Amino acid sequence: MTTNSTLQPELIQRFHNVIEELGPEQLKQMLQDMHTIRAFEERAEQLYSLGKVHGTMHLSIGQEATAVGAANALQDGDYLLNHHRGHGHCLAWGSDVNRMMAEFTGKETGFCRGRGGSMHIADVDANNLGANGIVAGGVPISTGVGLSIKMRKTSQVCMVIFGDGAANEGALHEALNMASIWDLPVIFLCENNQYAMSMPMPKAFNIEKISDRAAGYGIPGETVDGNEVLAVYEAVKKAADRARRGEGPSLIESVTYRYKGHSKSDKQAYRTRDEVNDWMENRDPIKRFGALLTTAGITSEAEATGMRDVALGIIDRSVEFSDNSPTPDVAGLMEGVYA
Amino acid sequence: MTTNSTLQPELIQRFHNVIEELGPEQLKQMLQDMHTIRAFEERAEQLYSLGKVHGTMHLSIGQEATAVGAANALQDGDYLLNHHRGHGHCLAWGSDVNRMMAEFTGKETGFCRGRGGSMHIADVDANNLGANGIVAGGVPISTGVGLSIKMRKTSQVCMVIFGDGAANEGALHEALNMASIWDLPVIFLCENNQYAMSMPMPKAFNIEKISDRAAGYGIPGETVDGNEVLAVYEAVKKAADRARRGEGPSLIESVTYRYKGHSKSDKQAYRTRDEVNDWMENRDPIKRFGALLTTAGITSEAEATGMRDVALGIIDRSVEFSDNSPTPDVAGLMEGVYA
Amino acid sequence: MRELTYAEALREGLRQAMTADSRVFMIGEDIGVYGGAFGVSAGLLAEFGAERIIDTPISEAGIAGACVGAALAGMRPVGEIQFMDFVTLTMEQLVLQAAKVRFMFGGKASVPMVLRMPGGSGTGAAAQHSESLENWFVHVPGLKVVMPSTPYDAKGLLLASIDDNNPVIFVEHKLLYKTKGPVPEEPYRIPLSQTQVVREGKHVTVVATSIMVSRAQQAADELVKEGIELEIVDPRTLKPLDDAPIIESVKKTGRAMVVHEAVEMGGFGGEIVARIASSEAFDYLEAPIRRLAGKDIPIPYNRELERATVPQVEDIIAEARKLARGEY
Amino acid sequence: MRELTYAEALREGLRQAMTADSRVFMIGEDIGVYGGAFGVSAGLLAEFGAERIIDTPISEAGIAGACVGAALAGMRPVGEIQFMDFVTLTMEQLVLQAAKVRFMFGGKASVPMVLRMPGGSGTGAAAQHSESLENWFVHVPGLKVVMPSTPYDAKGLLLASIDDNNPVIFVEHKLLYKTKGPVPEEPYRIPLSQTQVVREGKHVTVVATSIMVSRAQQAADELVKEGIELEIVDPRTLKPLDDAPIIESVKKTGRAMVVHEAVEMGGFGGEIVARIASSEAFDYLEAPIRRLAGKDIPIPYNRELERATVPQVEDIIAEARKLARGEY
Ligand SMILES: Cc1ncc(C[n+]2csc(CCOP(=O)(O)OP(=O)(O)O)c2C)c(N)n1
Ligand SMILES: Cc1ncc(C[n+]2csc(CCOP(=O)(O)OP(=O)(O)O)c2C)c(N)n1
Ligand SMILES: [Mg+2]
Ligand SMILES: [Mg+2]
Repeated sequence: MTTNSTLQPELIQRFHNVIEELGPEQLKQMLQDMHTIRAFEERAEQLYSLGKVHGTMHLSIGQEATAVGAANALQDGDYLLNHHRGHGHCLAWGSDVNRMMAEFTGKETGFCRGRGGSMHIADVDANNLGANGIVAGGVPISTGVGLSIKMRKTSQVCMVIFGDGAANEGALHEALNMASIWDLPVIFLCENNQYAMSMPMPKAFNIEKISDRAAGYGIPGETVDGNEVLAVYEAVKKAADRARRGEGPSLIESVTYRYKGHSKSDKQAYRTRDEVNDWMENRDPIKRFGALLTTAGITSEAEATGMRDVALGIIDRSVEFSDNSPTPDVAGLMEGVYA
Repeated sequence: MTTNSTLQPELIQRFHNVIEELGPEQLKQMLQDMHTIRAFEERAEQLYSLGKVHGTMHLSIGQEATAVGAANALQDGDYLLNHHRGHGHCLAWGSDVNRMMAEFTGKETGFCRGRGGSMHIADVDANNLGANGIVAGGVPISTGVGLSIKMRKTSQVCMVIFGDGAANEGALHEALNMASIWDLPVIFLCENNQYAMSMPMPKAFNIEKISDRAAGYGIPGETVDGNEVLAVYEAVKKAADRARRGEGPSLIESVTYRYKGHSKSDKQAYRTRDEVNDWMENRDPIKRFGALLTTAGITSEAEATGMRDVALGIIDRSVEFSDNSPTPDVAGLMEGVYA
Repeated sequence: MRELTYAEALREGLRQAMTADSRVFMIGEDIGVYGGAFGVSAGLLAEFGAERIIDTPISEAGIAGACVGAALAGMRPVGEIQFMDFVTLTMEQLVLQAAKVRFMFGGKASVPMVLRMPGGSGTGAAAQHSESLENWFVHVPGLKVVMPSTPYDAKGLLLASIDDNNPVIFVEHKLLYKTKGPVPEEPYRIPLSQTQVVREGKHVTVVATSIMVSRAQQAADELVKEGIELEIVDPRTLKPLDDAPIIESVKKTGRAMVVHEAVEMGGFGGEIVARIASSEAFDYLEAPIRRLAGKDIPIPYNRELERATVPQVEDIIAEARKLARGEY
Repeated sequence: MRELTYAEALREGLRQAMTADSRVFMIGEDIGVYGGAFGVSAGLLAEFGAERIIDTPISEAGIAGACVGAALAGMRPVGEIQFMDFVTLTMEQLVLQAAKVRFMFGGKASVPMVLRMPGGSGTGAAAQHSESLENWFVHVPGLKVVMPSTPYDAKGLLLASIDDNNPVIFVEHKLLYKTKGPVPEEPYRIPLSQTQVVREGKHVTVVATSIMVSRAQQAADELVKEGIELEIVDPRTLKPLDDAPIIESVKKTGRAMVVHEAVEMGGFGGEIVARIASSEAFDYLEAPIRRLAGKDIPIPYNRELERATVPQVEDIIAEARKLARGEY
């Protein structure tokens, strides 16, 4: 659980198969995506403090490995449902960053024509069925998507991402059970970042691992280090393979940490600065994965560092795109309610 | 799992402590109550077919041991919340059979002045907070009752009884978790009668024992033979003791069987007559407990058989009471909505 | 024409929709071997198999979510909520998800689902099995709300609802299931949002929904003997509402009342009154607009109390008579 | 008099209620160390401890159930739902349990609970965090519905709600939390179901709720310059509704409009219109009764779209002017 480079050879050993499977190009792209996500979030925060953004936002800085590891384990045609802290999932899914930024800033060129905003970015054409402002709101929907897949007899899977807090919503229980009894191809990915707003996970649960709930539904449950992108990849890949074989859903808990407050207006009285610093310094997923790829000789250090600049460039252009985009016309206000 | 009398000595041995604890008077009363419940249900069905009852009803014939075992494990001042198939729980709780019958038949003298009916019989003065027409409807309420007990610092406990079907409602999940993290004195008693309306338990669950769900909340879970009244007593007593010690909730699954259809209009196409007959003949809780008490020398056979007549007399009188009771006056229709 | 019960008409509609389109399926509690609590899906399991007549655990939010997700991913689910009361457990999925997804995603997704549910009192099922909550859904942008009052409408509106690309809340009535009426055999659609004048008359406009349509007819049969003619208007689709025929009717009669079973306060009747009171019909009004609806109490168990809680034929007669005679 | 914000007034009310009665406690998400999403309970944890300021997991049905159960067993819970939208997850417990228990048990139990929740749009929180669902609750017998529009009313109505022996849905407004107004220090109660005429005027009666009361005031300030005087009436408690002052006002002005933020269709405005249209004020009406309310769409994210979705001061001015000038 550190970025100490003496550990890297061990990790390379452990993830040997996975590294082979993904190949250098995809591995590099994954690191790049992690950088891009972080850059997006940082810019989002900046735009917010400049007053360019109305509403709220939930930043996933520190959690990039979960988004990237999970998305890379799936295929074209698979489905994604995610949650309020969802920018990273959406970017990792490959959705256009320009249209994301435009949505975040409420522009007509945004994925949702500026109607959705940060909490509702969706890329329906890519089977990304959207972030959700309701904690666990996407979870019951995922069983329906799984049911559709089963009835249509395709080899798709549906991944639904939710937080530790979401795991105590009743909807989760119903969805896990239904997916289990019908062997639906759903991957329930719980991104446990240790807090639900101000609620520390140990106060909200009387168990140590959220994945322990899986047994109550007769499905596999696994807890992985959510700051280790390859660990997340591996677990999600296994769950996806299982789902594609028709063997049903899995519950994966990815343990990670958010560096920023819950949303724009969080004084963070519920945790210490030291705790945050510890995670930032010793377990940062980007540093770790960068170190792994360089140690493994897949990137040079320069290349790895350069990715940060690439990311910033991508984000600059997305802001430019959004700045140049029209705001929605009030005349179209009533559009798009009914199909 | 049979009434075969050769098994009785073994059972007596096994429940030796419990038999001691309860003493002959209470044991006899328990058998009497089981008879009374059955007689109540038989009469309810008869009244229904005579057209004397409007609405629906859910009979618990075959499940008497759960009601009686559970109620006897608790004390005055404890709370009960139960469900639609609740006549037995209410009678076992000691609530007045006359007022129950009057409620069932919609009379002003009924527990709820004829406003509630079969699915809503409550005896608020005795902390019996009522049956519930909503599957799992009483479950979240039980955590609130538990919270009140904890805040008032009394040694009461709250028992909530629900069916196997109720175990798949999201509300249950939320309630179990809340009761667990706060160590509330709640006993979650799942009366698994193998079917939720037409849904056989194995089709609705991908686990064998509903009590296996307890582990996901870090609380004890136990499955008992719900047709063995002393087994139910023992488990509920243990849970109550634990709750009174401030150690929190328990989940108990009591496995039993309903002889009658789900409600008035059930063709029972989802099960075989043989299956029903097997339970009736080989595992009947009243026969079993009667045999146990006679084998143990606590009742004579004559006394045990006589209880049936006592029960019929009690029920006759309750019908007489209800027949002689006034129907609610329409002039009072708007009463009792607000306090 | 051949007569069917309301339940049979619904079943025939379901059968025809499922036969015509493999994306249509049913999901709900006890809809398979049991045939549904009110028998609507009886026999469909044998015909279509357990893959398309899906019995669920008792998980209403899960059922609603399954419909939303399946609809988003290419299917056309028809969910059943066993009693309308239990829809209270699904409000998040219906209101915050199904109804909003399309708009929230800038018009890029659609949720073609139908959620059927029986409302209403009259069977002695008491307070938790007798709700009439349709106006909650009327209040939610993105949903459609359909409420058939006859077997003919039941089938035609159900087929149109299944064809619709939006989430449709389809409210049936327990007491109507066994009522009979003419129903064509072939599939037919009654366009959603088409209010119908079901009886012409010149003295009082009665806007009635669901079971109140037939009660209003009975009232009209009586009143005609006194020379009072009711014009009965059935919106059939409550949202979106086709209010033109209502306004027209009131312009003709000059007197209007709304009758529904749901609780009066905060109910759909207010919407109808408001539409009339802000329309050009206002100038034609010769009397106050009246509502006749459920009393502001939970539905009681006792039969007489239950009956007294919601409008009966005699109540409609009394109210319409007063209105016609200028007693307001 | 001393001025407090709406949030501070609520907090003071909570503090006084908890100090006076050990049965009163708070339960909800992030109400402890975080102080609540809108800061209403800031500091109360330090004052009353974690036993009485109870942070919950994200389990809204569980929160509602905990309130119902605690209320049935001798306590007086004040629950908080972080955004009104999430109340969709609690409808079963509120509507089928809290509201019905007393009647269903023949008047033998009571459920003295308050459930606070912020409604409304205006913060850019989009479709799933901006609901105005009060009329759902108005439609439910057994519930009371309170909606304060000023800091003064917020404190007085909250204390009265906590005193009340029935389940009270207490609807706050996000945009009001920071608004200031005079609030007495000592505890005081504003009786539930007491409609208030908050501004006298002779030309048009404006029935407004929550944030629309201050918008109507601003509109009135403008219109008075044109010689148009609005009479503004704030029901404050929507259920049970004290409609006499509304009827009286309309008898005086002869013209009426209702303004609320919630979606117009199926909304509370219909109830008000219906009350007027069936009352003795009907004969005094010189113009149709108008509603001005939220558009029939989910709340959009974009700021301008969001603003255009619900009534603003200029919309009230335009509508009231037309009404006063007889342009309907
Ligand atoms: C049903 C519901 N309840 C509460 C909220 C308010 N809320 C938004 S995010 C959040 C915390 C969620 O925690 P978690 O699921 O762990 O996700 P995280 O924010 O940590 O990523 C809360 C309470 C909500 N949006 N929906
Ligand atoms: C929320 C809800 N969903 C569905 C129903 C209809 N219903 C009543 S009882 C029942 C079956 C309940 O099964 P179980 O919990 O096992 O109890 P049992 O009837 O077997 O005693 C159903 C589906 C209901 N009353 N409430
Ligand atoms: Mg979290
Ligand atoms: Mg059962």
